[in-house]
Amino acid sequence: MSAPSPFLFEFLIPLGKIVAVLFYPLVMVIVMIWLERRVVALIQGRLGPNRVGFEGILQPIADAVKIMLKEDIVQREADTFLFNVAPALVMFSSLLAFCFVPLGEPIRIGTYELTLWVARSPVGLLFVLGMSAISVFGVIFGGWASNSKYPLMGALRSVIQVLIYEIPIGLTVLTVVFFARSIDLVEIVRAQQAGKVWYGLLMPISAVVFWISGIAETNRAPFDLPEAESELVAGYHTEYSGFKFAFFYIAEYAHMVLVSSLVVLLFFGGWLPPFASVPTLAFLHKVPGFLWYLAKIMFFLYLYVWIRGTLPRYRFDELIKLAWKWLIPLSLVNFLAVVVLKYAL
Amino acid sequence: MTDGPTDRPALDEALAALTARAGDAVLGTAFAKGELTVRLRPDAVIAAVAFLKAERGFTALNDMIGLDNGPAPAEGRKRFTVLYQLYNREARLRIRLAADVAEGEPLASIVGVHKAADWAEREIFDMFGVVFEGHPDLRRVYLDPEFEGHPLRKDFPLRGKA
Amino acid sequence: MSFKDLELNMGPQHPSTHGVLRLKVKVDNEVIHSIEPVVGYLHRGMEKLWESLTYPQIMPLTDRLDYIAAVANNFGYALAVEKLAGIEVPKRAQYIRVILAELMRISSHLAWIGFQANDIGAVSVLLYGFEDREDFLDIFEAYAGGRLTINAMRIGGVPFDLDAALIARIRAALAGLPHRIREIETLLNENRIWKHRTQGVGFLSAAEAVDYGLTGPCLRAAGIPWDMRKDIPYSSYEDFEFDVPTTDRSDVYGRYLVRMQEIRQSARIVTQALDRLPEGEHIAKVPRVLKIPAGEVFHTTEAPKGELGFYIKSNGTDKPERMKMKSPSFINLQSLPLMCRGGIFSDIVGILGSLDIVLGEIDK
Amino acid sequence: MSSPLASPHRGTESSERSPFLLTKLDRFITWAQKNSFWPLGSGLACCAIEMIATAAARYDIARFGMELFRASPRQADLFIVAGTVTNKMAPIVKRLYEQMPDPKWVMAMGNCAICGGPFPTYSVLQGVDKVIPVDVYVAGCPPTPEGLLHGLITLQEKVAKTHPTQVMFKRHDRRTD
Repeated sequence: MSAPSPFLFEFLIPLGKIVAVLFYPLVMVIVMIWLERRVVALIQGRLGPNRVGFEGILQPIADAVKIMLKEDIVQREADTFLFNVAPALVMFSSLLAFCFVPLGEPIRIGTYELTLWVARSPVGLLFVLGMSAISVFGVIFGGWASNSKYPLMGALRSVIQVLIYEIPIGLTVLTVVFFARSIDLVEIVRAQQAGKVWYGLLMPISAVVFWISGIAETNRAPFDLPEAESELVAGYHTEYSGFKFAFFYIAEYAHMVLVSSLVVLLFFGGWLPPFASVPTLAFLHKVPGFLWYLAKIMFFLYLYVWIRGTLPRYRFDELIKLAWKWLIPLSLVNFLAVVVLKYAL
Repeated sequence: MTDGPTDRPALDEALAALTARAGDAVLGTAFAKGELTVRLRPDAVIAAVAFLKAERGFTALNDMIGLDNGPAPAEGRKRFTVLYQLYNREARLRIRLAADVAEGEPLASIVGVHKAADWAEREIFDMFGVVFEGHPDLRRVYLDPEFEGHPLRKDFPLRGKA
Repeated sequence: MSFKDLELNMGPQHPSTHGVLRLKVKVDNEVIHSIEPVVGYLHRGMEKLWESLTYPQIMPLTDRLDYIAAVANNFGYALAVEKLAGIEVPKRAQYIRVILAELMRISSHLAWIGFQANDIGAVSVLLYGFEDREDFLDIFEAYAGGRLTINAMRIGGVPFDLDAALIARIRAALAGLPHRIREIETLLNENRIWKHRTQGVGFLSAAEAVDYGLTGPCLRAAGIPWDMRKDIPYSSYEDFEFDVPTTDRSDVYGRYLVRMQEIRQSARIVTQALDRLPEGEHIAKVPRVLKIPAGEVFHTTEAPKGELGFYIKSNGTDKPERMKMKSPSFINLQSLPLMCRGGIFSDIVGILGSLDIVLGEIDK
Repeated sequence: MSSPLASPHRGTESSERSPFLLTKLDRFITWAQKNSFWPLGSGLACCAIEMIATAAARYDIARFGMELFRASPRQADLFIVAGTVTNKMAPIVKRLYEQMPDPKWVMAMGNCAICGGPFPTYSVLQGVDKVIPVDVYVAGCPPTPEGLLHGLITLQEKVAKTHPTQVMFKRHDRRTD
């Protein structure tokens, strides 16, 4: 095999990765939608979609094709520009964040080193968190631009919810950064490898607070107030139809995948196999890291579904109380404790 | 026919107290199927309901029922009758007050005495067109405000007016 | 658009107004300012229609009043007509009626817990409630052929006798019931979110409750043991031992507790009735064309939603001159604004759910 | 704002001179459409309870991919008119139908929605097809969940016979109904 041309290295591979980063979340979303509908059905003693494809795996595809061919309605009273921008913004920010989410250590193919990330930045974590926070603007724009009351209330709820739950997220991420001495996601995982302990086991409170806040940030049950069906009809996307609604729908699931990825990367060793220090379980290292990574993400996605199938919805004031009375003080104390322990030991 | 025992003496006693209080406003009484009906002058209804509630323990208004006696009511009767079904839970007693009103003749609202009468009066207004004076918000309850006619009147066709 | 005094229209098409109820809600951000129920979107003119039908013909229409507990309406109507016509119902028929009505109460409350939990966001409980309810619908289907609107009573008795197979089936369904209720209670009773959402929400004092004419589980949750089955027993209810569950909470949680207990009490009544089912006819001899001498009667029964009454005025023909239904949901709904005062927007759905309204009964 | 796919199921049920590729595309699109009816979560009366029972564990409408009852008409494909439509409700039913994006389907569930059912009275609309077009009628008072499922499968068969691409490419045919 002759030496590959620079064209391959510098253009085609990055292009391939960009395509992959578009498709990887979408495939995860499709799997997640199917998983959610099947698992919730099983929790509820039903079967769930099982007519199209193997055990209904093609159900999300059928939904997607159908919904993309639906009429696109922009009602007369809407602010057309913002109304159109909002779903794109939500989708764009969710997908963009995936550029900075690494999937594993670089793979060596001959002399070429294939990195499993599209972009790596010393501040990758900040970028991902920032992008994830930007998606709320889409929700706000969508709710406001619809010029309708239920979407407006949904948007208002979303603003307050995200504002509050960003604080515990920031505080818990700080503890991780503090240990890893980096805000580069790859370095954080490597630090867990070097330290031989996952940060989730080292700082369980951080992991739990981050996870709860992550659920709140993705507007999922029991924090699904912005789109609480029994109260606000469909919340901020009540007026959206067809393709644009699909964007909101997909972005929500992509966001869940993103938060799950972050939890895994920050607290559960990313692509590292479990029990790294136990010699008898060394065969676990034979499994590619990417599969470990996927398995862990799937576990957290499953948790999302499980929680949704079990818990009622919070009321607005209790949602705020939960953050201010529990999560924020807890994460503050946790942060101080981590600092003290780190330097005391 | 398994309605519980009717305490006739207690009912009679309540009736006597009501008659003593309302005087000549009591136009007639009837006792049938274990149920006492007292026919009152329309203007005396509110006082009688308040009296029964405050002093005879008839704290619950079960229901208010409108009746249409037809466009040509019998001698001595008027077009509509409004029934007040009262209930004394302590003594397990029911009493029914009846008041006749002619078309367009107002009847005093008892919402001030029993809050439960609010929608019941609106319903009778909706269905029969009986006007309750002093009702805080007398509107149609079931039908559209634009609906013409009052369906439960005997001269209203079942299928509605074309 | 102003954020203060936002006027919201909940319904008539809204996921949690239990049908076609419309609520005009004014909110100040999330706090409720005022709330006004608008009914009539399902007004079918039932009372007018009754005046043109004979007494037996009316029976199936009563199914469609409170369609979640159809038998309760049949029961109330049959008793009122029998009282008016002076028909004596055989003892066996009375027992079978009690069995059917109490099974219906169980099925209605199971559907209710599903709706209530769904409104508060616990979607799974809706599915559990409906799955548990299917057992009882099966019994009705085996008995009278219908699932929902089953026309299970006739004037003078019940259309069919209970045979041994059906009795075994009822017993089997009741045997599985405690486990199913416990399952739901484990999910909800100590659930923090559930308690947050229900405790102290939708409070109504006992005095207000009586003044507003509230009846049924909502009134009993305010601490008043008002139950027509005990107060003025009908259809041999005096033969059975059962408690009237009450709480002093008078909030959504209290109403939930009362209904869950009522399911158990109903099961108790059915078991007793099955054990002591007397021999005899299941329907009295009633003339084919039932003409009832002029008279009027008002009779109430304890339906799952509250005190259900029928006023019938006869004029000697085979059709009633006027028939009025005292619908518990209609009267209970009036207290919604009172229960919602000072509440938060999300509370509306929970409180409305706790009233257990059925639009078919409200709008007639 | 009308989509090129406006009501493909009406007026275009002949397959005359349809190119091979388009037929394949048609089959793909109708496959997606018929397997993913998202019903509008709208219950009017008794039938709504049976509709919910159909979504519950015993009958599980989710097997057909139809459990996503949308609360907002903007995201629904199928309007199951479950119950009595009164004259007071009729304008709202019509509006809900109009708020749904094309392509959309309507099922009249129960005798009331079909023809007024047992209520020939002043306040009841005698059949929902007086205000909105109906694709499938399911009789019963109320229909059993099996009946509703049968109606859905009938609707699936009906959708499978349509040719959405014909409407897409021959725009002048669009409003033949």
